Amino acid sequence: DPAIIFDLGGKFDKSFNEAAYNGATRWAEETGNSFAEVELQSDAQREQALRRFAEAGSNPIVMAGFAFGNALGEVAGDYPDTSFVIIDMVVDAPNVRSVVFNEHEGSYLVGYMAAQTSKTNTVGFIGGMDIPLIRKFACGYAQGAKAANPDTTVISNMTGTTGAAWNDPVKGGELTRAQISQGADVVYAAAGGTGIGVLQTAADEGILSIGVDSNQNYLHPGKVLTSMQKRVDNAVYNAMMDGPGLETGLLVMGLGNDGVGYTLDEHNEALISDEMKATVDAVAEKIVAGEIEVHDYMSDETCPSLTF
Amino acid sequence: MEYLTVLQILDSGLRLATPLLFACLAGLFSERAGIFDIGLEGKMLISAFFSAATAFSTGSVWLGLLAGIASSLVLSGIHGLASITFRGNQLISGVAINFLASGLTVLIGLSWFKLGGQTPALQGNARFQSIDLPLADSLSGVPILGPLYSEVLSGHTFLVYIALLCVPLTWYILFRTRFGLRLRAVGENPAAVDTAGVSVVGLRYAAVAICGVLCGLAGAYLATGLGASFVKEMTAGRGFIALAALIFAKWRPWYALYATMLFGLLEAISNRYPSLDLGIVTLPSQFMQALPYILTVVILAGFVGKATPPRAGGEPYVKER
Amino acid sequence: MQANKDISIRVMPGTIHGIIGENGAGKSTLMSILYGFYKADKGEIYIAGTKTSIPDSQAAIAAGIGMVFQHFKLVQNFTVLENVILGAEDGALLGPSLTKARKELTALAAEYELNVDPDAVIQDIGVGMQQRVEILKALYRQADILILDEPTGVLTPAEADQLFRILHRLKDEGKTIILITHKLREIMEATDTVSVMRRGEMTATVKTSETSPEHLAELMVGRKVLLRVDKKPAQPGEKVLEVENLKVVDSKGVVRVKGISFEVRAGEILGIAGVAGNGQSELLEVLGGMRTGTGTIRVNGQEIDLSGKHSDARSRRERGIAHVPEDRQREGLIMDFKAWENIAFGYHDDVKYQSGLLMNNTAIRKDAEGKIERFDVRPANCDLEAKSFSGGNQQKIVLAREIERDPDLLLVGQPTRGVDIGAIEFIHQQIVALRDKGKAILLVSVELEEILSLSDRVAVIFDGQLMGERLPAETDEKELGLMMAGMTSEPDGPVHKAVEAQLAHVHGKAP
Amino acid sequence: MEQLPKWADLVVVPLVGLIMAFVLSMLMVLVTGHDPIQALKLMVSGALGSTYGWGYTLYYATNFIFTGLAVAVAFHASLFNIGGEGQAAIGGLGVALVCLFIPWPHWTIALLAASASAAVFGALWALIPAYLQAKRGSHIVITTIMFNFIAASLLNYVLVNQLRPRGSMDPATAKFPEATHLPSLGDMLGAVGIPFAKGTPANVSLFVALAACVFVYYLIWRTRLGYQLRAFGKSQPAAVYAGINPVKITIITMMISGALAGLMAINNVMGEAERLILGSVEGAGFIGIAVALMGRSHPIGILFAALLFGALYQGGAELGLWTSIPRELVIVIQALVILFTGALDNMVRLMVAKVLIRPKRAEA
Ligand SMILES: Nc1ncnc2c1ncn2[C@@H]1O[C@H](COP(=O)(O)OP(=O)(O)OP(=O)(O)O)[C@@H](O)[C@H]1O
Ligand SMILES: Nc1ncnc2c1ncn2[C@@H]1O[C@H](COP(=O)(O)OP(=O)(O)OP(=O)(O)O)[C@@H](O)[C@H]1O
Ligand SMILES: [Mg+2]
Ligand SMILES: [Mg+2]
Repeated sequence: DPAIIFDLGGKFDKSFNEAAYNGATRWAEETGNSFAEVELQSDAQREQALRRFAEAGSNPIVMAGFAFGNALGEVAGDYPDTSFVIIDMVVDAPNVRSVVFNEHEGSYLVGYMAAQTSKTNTVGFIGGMDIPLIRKFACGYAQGAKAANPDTTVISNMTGTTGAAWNDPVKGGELTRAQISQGADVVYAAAGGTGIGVLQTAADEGILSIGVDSNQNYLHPGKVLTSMQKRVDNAVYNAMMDGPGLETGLLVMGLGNDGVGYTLDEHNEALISDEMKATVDAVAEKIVAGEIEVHDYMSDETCPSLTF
Repeated sequence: MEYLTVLQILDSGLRLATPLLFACLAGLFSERAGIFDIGLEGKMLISAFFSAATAFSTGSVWLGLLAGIASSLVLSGIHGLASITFRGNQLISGVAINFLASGLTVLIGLSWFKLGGQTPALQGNARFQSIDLPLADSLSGVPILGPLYSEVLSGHTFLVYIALLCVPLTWYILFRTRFGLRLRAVGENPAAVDTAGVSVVGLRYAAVAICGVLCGLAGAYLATGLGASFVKEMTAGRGFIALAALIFAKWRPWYALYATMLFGLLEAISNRYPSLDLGIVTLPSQFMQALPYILTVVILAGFVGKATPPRAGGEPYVKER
Repeated sequence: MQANKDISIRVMPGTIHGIIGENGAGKSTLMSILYGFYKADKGEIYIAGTKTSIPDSQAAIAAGIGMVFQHFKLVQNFTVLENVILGAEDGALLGPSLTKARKELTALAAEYELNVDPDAVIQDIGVGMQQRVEILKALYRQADILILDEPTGVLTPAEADQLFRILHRLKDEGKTIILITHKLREIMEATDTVSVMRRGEMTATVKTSETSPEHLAELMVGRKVLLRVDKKPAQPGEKVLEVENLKVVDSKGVVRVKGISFEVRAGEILGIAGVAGNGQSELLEVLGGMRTGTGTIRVNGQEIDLSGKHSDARSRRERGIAHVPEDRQREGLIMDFKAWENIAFGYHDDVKYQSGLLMNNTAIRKDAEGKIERFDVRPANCDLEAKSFSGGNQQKIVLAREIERDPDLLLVGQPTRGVDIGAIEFIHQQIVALRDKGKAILLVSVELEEILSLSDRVAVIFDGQLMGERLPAETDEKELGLMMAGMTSEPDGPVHKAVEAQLAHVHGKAP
Repeated sequence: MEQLPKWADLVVVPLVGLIMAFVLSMLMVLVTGHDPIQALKLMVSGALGSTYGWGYTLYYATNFIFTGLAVAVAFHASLFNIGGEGQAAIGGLGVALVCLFIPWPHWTIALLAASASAAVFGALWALIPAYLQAKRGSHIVITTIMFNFIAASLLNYVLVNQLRPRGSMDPATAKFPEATHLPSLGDMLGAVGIPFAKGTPANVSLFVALAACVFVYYLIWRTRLGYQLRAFGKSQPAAVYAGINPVKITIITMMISGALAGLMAINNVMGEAERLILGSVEGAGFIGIAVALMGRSHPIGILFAALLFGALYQGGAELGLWTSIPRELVIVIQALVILFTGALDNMVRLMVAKVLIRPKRAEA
């Protein structure tokens, strides 16, 4: 049986881990099989969980989060017959599949849409903590927004510096209000549980918000412009489907292979005109074709369109 | 800085200060009666959960509020049992209560809503709506004060006004009523109360219960006033900040208002200026996020003298000759 | 253990009934039971002939019993008025209660000469005033039976006189008073009957008029007690302590000591008399290194620092100054430390208590055992915590520690406060013995009797200044009492009124 | 209240409290629809039933010993150090700097240097609150809470902007060089022929923690400093009377406390993660408060309390691995253990006294 290890945020974090969980349950429902799972409480448990599952015969073992990189690096060699799948990080080992997402591309798209929708030419970004991954989101978003309308101002906030930063909807809401008072009328949240507060406040205050990771459009129908979906669920689902002998190596999931993208469903269709959809889809195609180059913050750790 | 920006920051500061104010006054009642309480955080958290859960299930934010208060009171009861009846260590009891709330909220949330410990989002009557104060619109034209009234004071939820009312009320109860006199006395010298023929235990339980009610209000405000659902650990350390504010305020009601407002304002300012470009250097966001805490230390060291806690605080009462 | 064993006591209405006994005899315990503060395991209480059960203080108050505890039960940061009404308020709101109490207080004050400022905060007023508040509390609750546990322990003679005047007046009103005290003089002067307790038992009850102090002392301690200090005339030697123009300002900016000068020679005891709060505590604290001051102080001819790094208590000890502080429980001892640990307290730097990096606990314990034995501390158990000794024995621990250091100068504050006569005798003997070894002793006490009997010279301090010096043989309590109130000549009218007025005057100047 | 014999007070009372906490916890397991007996077995055997379990239990315990001692030392001087969290985090920074930028020939020397650095960094982080308390009377509880937040921000900045290797996603330093890797308990015991599970994080720091216990014992009860510190904690006026400088004692005590908290970093940062990550302290600073209080501020008590919490952590991890019991249940169990062995201990004592003393009376 496969196993999945969730990061410290827990499997119900309303975004990243939850997407992974959804992928796994979808697999379980479709195949009727079961999987082992664990939510970590401590950093020391990363290696522990990997080893315990490997020793118990779980295969493949999927782990959600860049923080597993080190632990997996240590462990992978000890269990050559077990396949590992790590998401959001590259680990170079023969029995590891590394799945990374082009979050910047997806963020570029939703940034583009945000700027198109904005009447005030001001859009906001609210991140959980100031870490490279979140900068990657923010940077793509800002670039997209400026591409749609060079006059756009992008306001960016980080929630905090402790673990509480990912679970503070109240602060998320207050940051949203602060951005609204500075003119923002579309805000994009990449902040886990804090994002709940961002989306809520945006809906309350009559502006639009953009969800992240999972499709969060349903949370406030008609008030969430779209969600930057990161198909972690697909990555997990595919890995489990592929089973023990899965293909290893680097797997980049971007716009081209539906790894990232914006969401359009019954909850937000009224917000996105056909014209807008056409423009955005065209932009997406250009990105895939390489005509538009979206700057990846991680490539050189700079962000031309936003200062942190 | 423009006046409007100032107003917006004040407005945000007031919202952020409200839960701190409730919790700070809660701590004030408890500690004035001689019972230290580092479990404010836990009581807020459990109330946040039960108020959101009940409001969602019943569709009534008022029932939610009651449930939040009731749950906070249960934890208060445990604290009272440990620290009053069984004369245990008040700090340990507080620590235990924080853990208990942190675990129980998610555990119960998981089994009730299957949403990973969160509650579903509250809508309509299941949450507090903002209230426009009378004449807010017509007065907004008055220069300076008008906008202050309509932008900052008006347009908050019911609980914000309750919190503000709690300040004079607390002052009145403490300094103008028999109960307040006895409560302050029991935190200073329980033996004096005991020999005067008044029950020390009864008074302390009453204080702890009031603390529970106020923490309940704080939690309910977080989940049903400011936010619209419960998210695990959503108190995010506010109970500890309230405790700091309490010491800052030297255990006095009006100062509690000022101290919590200061915390609220500092946070609002750092929200508004995620990173500050000073021309020569740009202060990084981490610095701006730490700024409220740094300033607190500076203010504390520079302007607030020594704070003397209630003399009998933290010590269980044992009769002695 | 049993604190009270099969005690029967009968107190007649309209009398003052004294109770005496050694420290730990069970006096306070008995009275606490009467006041419903403790429960007796068995026994019955009759008030005015009817059996009354007193499960708690509420019941005691209802039965007309009022109690002034040895350690006052006042809320330090409350006003007098607030303390008086606490627990006896009339309604849920304070306002009316306060107004009523203010009126009542004025009436009581007029009736019994119990003047206090109703708006003064307890921590700002002297102990004498605090005691009046305690009495007022009882009267406000309309007590018919008033129990006072060691009420004069901390009072000055003038204050004590005033208290007894009040008590007599109350007695004349028909109230019943139970008075616990260690001072036989008070028993003789104030009471109608007296009961003696020993080790939890009531050993005797006698009419005061039919007994004598010596007899009572013997009943109490079980042996003959020397009630007077037996000492030879002093043989003053070199100047050990010279104080010139010493000024002390407290943390609130109030000048407590206003430029005083005096000297103490080897082999003599200088007693400083004065009403508490007139600067004598600050004087001792500066000399003991607990406070800073300005002026010049020489010890054995060498000047000592009054501020800065070398003005702390450690430096003082290095200069041969030992200090028995006024408040043994707050300062002189760590109440939670074992007796042996307390023996090293203040001298913990002593090389003979060290072995390498660590403290040599065996050495300290051995040292402590010797001291405790020589000073007859009871129980002679080094491993008991200081708090489980009685006041008298706690004081013996402090004295043992300080006197056995053989200091050049011993500072002693209130050496026998709250201590029973057996222990007083012993403590006085030890102080005189040190003097006879040629050491200088500075004694501060509010107890005039003690000052007069111990000192070789007496100085009176008033309002931070020395009013003058007298030889004990050439003065009396009356003269000293006047000087303590800042007066040099006999006033017109009643003395106590003039004293009170004078003190109030000073109090107004330096709150 | 009746006086219990010492052995009953030290052994029976905590044990009964523990049992009560577990009975309640297992009731909760039952209510949430799981098998309590299996859960209990899993927890106990997972934590203590194998050297593998011990390897983790001892690792967590090591953390808690350090933070528990830190809180305890301050407690003896009547100072409430809530800042263990921040001091341990900054201690981690000290370890990281030493390990990353100085080439060490051997782990022993690296450990010494890292310990010193961790202690110094932790002590310095406690210095400002201590100074403000001593000189300005600023309440140490507030300042240490504030310094926890400030430490988090500082660390966030340093890790994201300064120490993170270029191109790395993880807000963490690079891995420390091989020469600084500490031998694990498994390696060490293996070398002397005792079989012990490999790959568990307990490492040589455990012995440093044990040494710290001994150090604290001697410091508090056998040295002059400890004597002064305890006297100061019991009565400040008396301390002044005895010539003990309150400012000096406050600052020194808090620095020792901070140093002990900082030392924790050699276990989690140097011993386990072998790099500094964000949020590496994981609440151990707060657990330290509970550990110190439950251990009655005595090193031996702290040792046992730390072991208990270590076992709870590891037992909880096993629950998470092999059952679908939510991890929050472990938090509830911790809460109940703290409640019954720490706060309601008098209630338990009363119950034990009823059972132990009544029959004795009947005999007499
Ligand atoms: N609740 C109690 N538990 C244990 N021992 C007690 C208790 N109450 C009183 N005792 C003991 O009873 C004895 C009497 O104490 P009490 O305070 O009544 O003495 P006292 O006569 O008032 O002494 P003093 O003159 O010092 O005031 C003491 O030895 C004390 O140890
Ligand atoms: N908590 C206690 N438990 C048991 N015995 C006590 C306790 N406190 C005091 N005692 C005992 O009670 C007796 C009297 O104590 P008390 O405090 O009244 O002493 P004291 O001589 O009046 O001293 P002081 O004047 O300083 O109060 C002593 O024998 C002491 O050992
Ligand atoms: Mg007594
Ligand atoms: Mg007594």
